[in-house]
Amino acid sequence: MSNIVDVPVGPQHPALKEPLNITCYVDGEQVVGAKLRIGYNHRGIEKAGEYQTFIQNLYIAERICGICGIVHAFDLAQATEHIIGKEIPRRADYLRTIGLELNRIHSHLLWLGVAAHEIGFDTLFMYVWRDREVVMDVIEDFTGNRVTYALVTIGGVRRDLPQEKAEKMLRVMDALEETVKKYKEMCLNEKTIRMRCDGVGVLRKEDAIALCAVGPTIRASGVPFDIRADDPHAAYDEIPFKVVTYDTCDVTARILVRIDETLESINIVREAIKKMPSGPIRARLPRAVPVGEGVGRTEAPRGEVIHYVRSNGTDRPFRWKVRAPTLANLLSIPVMLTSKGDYVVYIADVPITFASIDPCLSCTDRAVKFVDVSSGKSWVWTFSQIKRMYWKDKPCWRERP
Amino acid sequence: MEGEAVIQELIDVLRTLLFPGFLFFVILGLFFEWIDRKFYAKLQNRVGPLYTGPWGLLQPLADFVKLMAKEDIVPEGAIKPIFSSVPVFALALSLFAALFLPVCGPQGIVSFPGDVIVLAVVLTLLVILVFLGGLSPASRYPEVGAERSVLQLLGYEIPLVASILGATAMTVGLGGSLSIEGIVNAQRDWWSILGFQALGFAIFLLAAQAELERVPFDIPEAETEIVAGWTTEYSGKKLALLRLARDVELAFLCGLGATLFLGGPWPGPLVPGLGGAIVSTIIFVIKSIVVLLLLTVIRAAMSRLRIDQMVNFAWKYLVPLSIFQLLLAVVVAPLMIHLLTL
Amino acid sequence: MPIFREVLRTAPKKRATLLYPFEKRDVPLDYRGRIEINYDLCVGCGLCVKECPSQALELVTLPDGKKKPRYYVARCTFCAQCVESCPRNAIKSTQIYELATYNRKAEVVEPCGTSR
Amino acid sequence: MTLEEELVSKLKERFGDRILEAKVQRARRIFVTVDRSAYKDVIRFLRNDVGVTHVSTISGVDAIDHFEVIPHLSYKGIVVSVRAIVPKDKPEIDTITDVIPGALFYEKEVHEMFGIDIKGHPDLTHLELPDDWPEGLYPLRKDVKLEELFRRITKERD
Amino acid sequence: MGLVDWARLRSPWVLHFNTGACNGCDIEVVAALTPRYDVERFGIRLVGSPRHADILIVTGPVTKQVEKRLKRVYEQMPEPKFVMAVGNCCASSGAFRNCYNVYPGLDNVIPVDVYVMGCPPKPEAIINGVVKLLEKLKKLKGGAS
Ligand code: SF4
Ligand code: SF4
Ligand code: SF4
Ligand code: SF4
Ligand code: SF4
Ligand code: SF4
Ligand code: SF4
Ligand code: SF4
Repeated sequence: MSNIVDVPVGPQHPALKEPLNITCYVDGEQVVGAKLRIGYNHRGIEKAGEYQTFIQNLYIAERICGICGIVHAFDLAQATEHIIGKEIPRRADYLRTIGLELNRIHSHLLWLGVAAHEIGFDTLFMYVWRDREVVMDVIEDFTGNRVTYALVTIGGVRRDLPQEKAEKMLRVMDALEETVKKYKEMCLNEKTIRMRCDGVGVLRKEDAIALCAVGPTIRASGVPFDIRADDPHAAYDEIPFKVVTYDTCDVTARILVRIDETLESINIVREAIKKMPSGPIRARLPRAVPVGEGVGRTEAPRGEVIHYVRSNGTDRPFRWKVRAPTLANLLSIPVMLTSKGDYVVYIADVPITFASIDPCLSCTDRAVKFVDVSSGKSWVWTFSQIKRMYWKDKPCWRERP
Repeated sequence: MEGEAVIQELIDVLRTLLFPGFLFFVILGLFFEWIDRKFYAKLQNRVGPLYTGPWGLLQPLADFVKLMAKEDIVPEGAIKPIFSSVPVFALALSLFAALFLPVCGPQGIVSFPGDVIVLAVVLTLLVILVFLGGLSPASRYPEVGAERSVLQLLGYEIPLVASILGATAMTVGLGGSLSIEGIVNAQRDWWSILGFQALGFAIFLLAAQAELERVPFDIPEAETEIVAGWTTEYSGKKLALLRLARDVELAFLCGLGATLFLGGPWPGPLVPGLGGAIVSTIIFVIKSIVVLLLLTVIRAAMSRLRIDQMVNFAWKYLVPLSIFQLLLAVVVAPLMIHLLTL
Repeated sequence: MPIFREVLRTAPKKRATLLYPFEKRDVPLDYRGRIEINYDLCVGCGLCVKECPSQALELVTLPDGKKKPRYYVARCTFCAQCVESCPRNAIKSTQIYELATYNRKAEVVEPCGTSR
Repeated sequence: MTLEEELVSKLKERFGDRILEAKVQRARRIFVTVDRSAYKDVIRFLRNDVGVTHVSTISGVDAIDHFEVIPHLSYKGIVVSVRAIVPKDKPEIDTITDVIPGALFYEKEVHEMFGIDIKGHPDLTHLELPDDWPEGLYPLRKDVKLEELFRRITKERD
Repeated sequence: MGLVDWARLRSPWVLHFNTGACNGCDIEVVAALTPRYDVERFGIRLVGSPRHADILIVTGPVTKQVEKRLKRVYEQMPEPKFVMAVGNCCASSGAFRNCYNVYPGLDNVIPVDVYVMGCPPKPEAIINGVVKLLEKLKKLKGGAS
């Protein structure tokens, strides 16, 4: 069989994601370097934003991504409010916080399910998604849709949370806490999961900092970098919560960070409902935004989201810049995939390492290009072929060193 | 005399074609797929097929008929003769294997001393077919799937054969012959699984799961990794036949498990004596379903292993264990029986 | 193997499935479904058209010279911004969410009340 | 003196006139405008002497009469936006990837969207745009109109 | 109704293709498979290979880069095949109308049989769309035979 194979169409799957290409440089069976190519999902939102009003942009921002949609809408609203320079009602802050945290819960559960499906554990996937449905119900009840919230608007929020809905939400949170604890137990004790995740995809603390990783990825490397704590937005300044970090820096750490964060989020939602002041939920702000610029930052489920907005005094932004968290984390992938000293990356570790940053562009095009550093030859493999290759080079009865 | 022979011949042909031969096993295969899907769904808190026939009972049939009627594409560059014949051979082979099973009496339709060995060979041939089926379309995913199935075969082949031989050894130890009939009759009042064969049964279940390429050994078909593995390029009729072959194989392996370890058509230790053909068939099917349900639980409660982990696991645990239990069956058990009967 | 326990525990449980077309869950009263325009209340100010993020509303001039919004359902993002923008409360969100169609171009609500 | 003001005065002290403007917009938001020549020195100073390690993103802006390149740095929860002015007739700027490696993708993005040359950048290929993107078409420049992009990229709209 | 038509209506296998969606519709399509909605009730199975599929579910506005691959997948599917556009950005580019890199609707690239409108549609609505598609199929057959 020849070594050179063309890039496959890639599994068209419940592909929750945008595609991406990785080039790995290998020496024998070790990966010694990696490079990325993204952009198959580029739509041109930033340009469109300059032709639409701020209000319209809120909704397109929400659709940059359906998984952490509210984060983008919130962030755009926040940056715009900074330009206008008016405070918004406190109750709106709390309602936004609830929205953001519900979003985090659903996103982390979703990831857990997808990761389970990834390793062929469909039953766990089914269970997690079944239990996630209750969160979706709460969200639907609160915002009017399961996925796109349309909750945040410039100057506040569009919907209030009446007493009875809040009580229902609290009940759901209590039940969910039990479930999530059960999953944590399961992930800690399930041998196959540990076998495939411990010591894999290590991102050392220094590297995580140098490459500006964000979210659970950097926190799993022991850095307590969490926008909610460092740069409190919404009502995070009044709600105590723990910034979860683990310091084993590997895939297991990333799983545990996400699960613990889910538990933390459940607490935040409870706390926010308890502390929420009464009052108006939005301030009427002018539709035309004064000249100026603003930067909004938010901690999305996958890490820091930043929006930069410039206004020239009309009702449309002059420039609107978005940076989603996955882009920030992608840069760490080549490092996780590079053998260095004692740390050896096998080709078979590539897929799971990649999935561990919770990339929103993972699987549609999961081909990896390899370049042999000694001969300069290059070829393309799918993730599956990698696994086969791995087997060939390592006789099965020998344990991995 | 002459007439009787003709009638006998006719009955044999009917037995082969209808009951308990081909038609019976095709229906049983479809039925087992339904049970498998339903129970799998149940374990996942779902309902599974529901609207096709009562409780979705006809779902596998609908799938089959639909695929038969669909356009059948032969991909460019495929080695056509092999690509097209693999599904037919796969179905023929699994049906052939099924003829050995003692469905309505202690004897299968085909039965001769040493038929157990033939069965083991047929099981291996089926995997070779997978290999050919995967290589012929000259496409990458199937290729990988095909290679994986052979790698996997290396892992579970020995345990599978060893567990079959273990069950056989009992009969040999008791003075029987190397045949299915002997094995079945040896379990007249005492099922193998209740004796020294419990371990053998467990090994058989795992190996059967691997032979059927189901979780945790669905590596050759790993959907998230290589689309649909070696079947990726098959469509229409050929896919229908392949799936049917899989179903028959499933029914066959469950039946084999029931035969070797659960006493086949014998009603059980407490109720001596063999019922009529119908009663035997019912008992046989029920026992097979028990095996099937166990296989389904395994499928639901495990994650897929990586190919290296699978082979590793097979060689480190399955192979030694299966040899150990074979020794147990060949040496220790007859000894004990000998001592007891002394 | 904690999952083994979980699987066996799940087996006797009642299904979590909702038999959808035959059983339906209640949709929240304030669900953001397809919108409904009350053309009697509408004064044709065009605010909704201006703020619709997906150009699902378009101002058309009726034969009598009045301006009213036309609604393209297949473009709508169901954000209910128009409900909020309308100064006359002429637009409402409904609970209708089962919106499948064979021809998206036919899913247009004309101001005179007929559908094209 | 708040942390924000302290940072601004530190910068002013160190760079004097080369800081064109520095203001604290609100809590945890600082905007600093620098001359293009001082851009890299400011970043290096922030990295080595102040201890800023994280760059959140780099925004490019086409401000009609000039371009702006604005890295948003993060320091103890404060966002420091350093604005470098880039004239239109010579659109180029130094890379900062050797100071903060995390800026790699963001500089690529600025390059492909605005056509600003990043001097010293290790790999100026496309980040988001497809490989067959028309040469010299920089979608976020103000003189590139949306209608033109539609015409050149996708077909007519209905 | 013949046996074949009966089978066809009861065994729709689907292939899911993301053409640049915001993931909102994708998670709803996946959610339709999970215990709460469990579309396996209808005999629906999610398959990975275009060769096995009867229905292509497309989500998202069709971006320029994805066009070629989408066409290829469509061509690989055996007849009879159907296309279902899920979400309004797939039907008409929805919120992305002003984005330069997307087509204004899936029907500019491949023929579409049924549109499920929503942004995103609830999983129930997606099931409803499938039911509608099956109805169309039934009628088609009725007219032909
Ligand atoms: S990464 Fe895996 S689980 Fe996710 S969509 Fe792709 S194949 Fe499915
Ligand atoms: S956010 Fe960035 S990647 Fe996404 S469409 Fe806009 S410009 Fe492209
Ligand atoms: S990081 Fe992922 S989830 Fe968040 S906006 Fe981007 S694609 Fe969506
Ligand atoms: S709901 Fe939103 S998208 Fe739909 S018509 Fe109203 S404003 Fe436009
Ligand atoms: S905003 Fe209300 S009154 Fe004005 S055009 Fe729209 S529907 Fe009519
Ligand atoms: S009073 Fe209301 S309806 Fe009348 S012009 Fe003012 S906003 Fe419009
Ligand atoms: S259908 Fe209605 S909107 Fe269209 S032209 Fe006739 S009256 Fe006017
Ligand atoms: S229809 Fe809406 S939710 Fe669905 S992919 Fe498009 S923008 Fe996202």
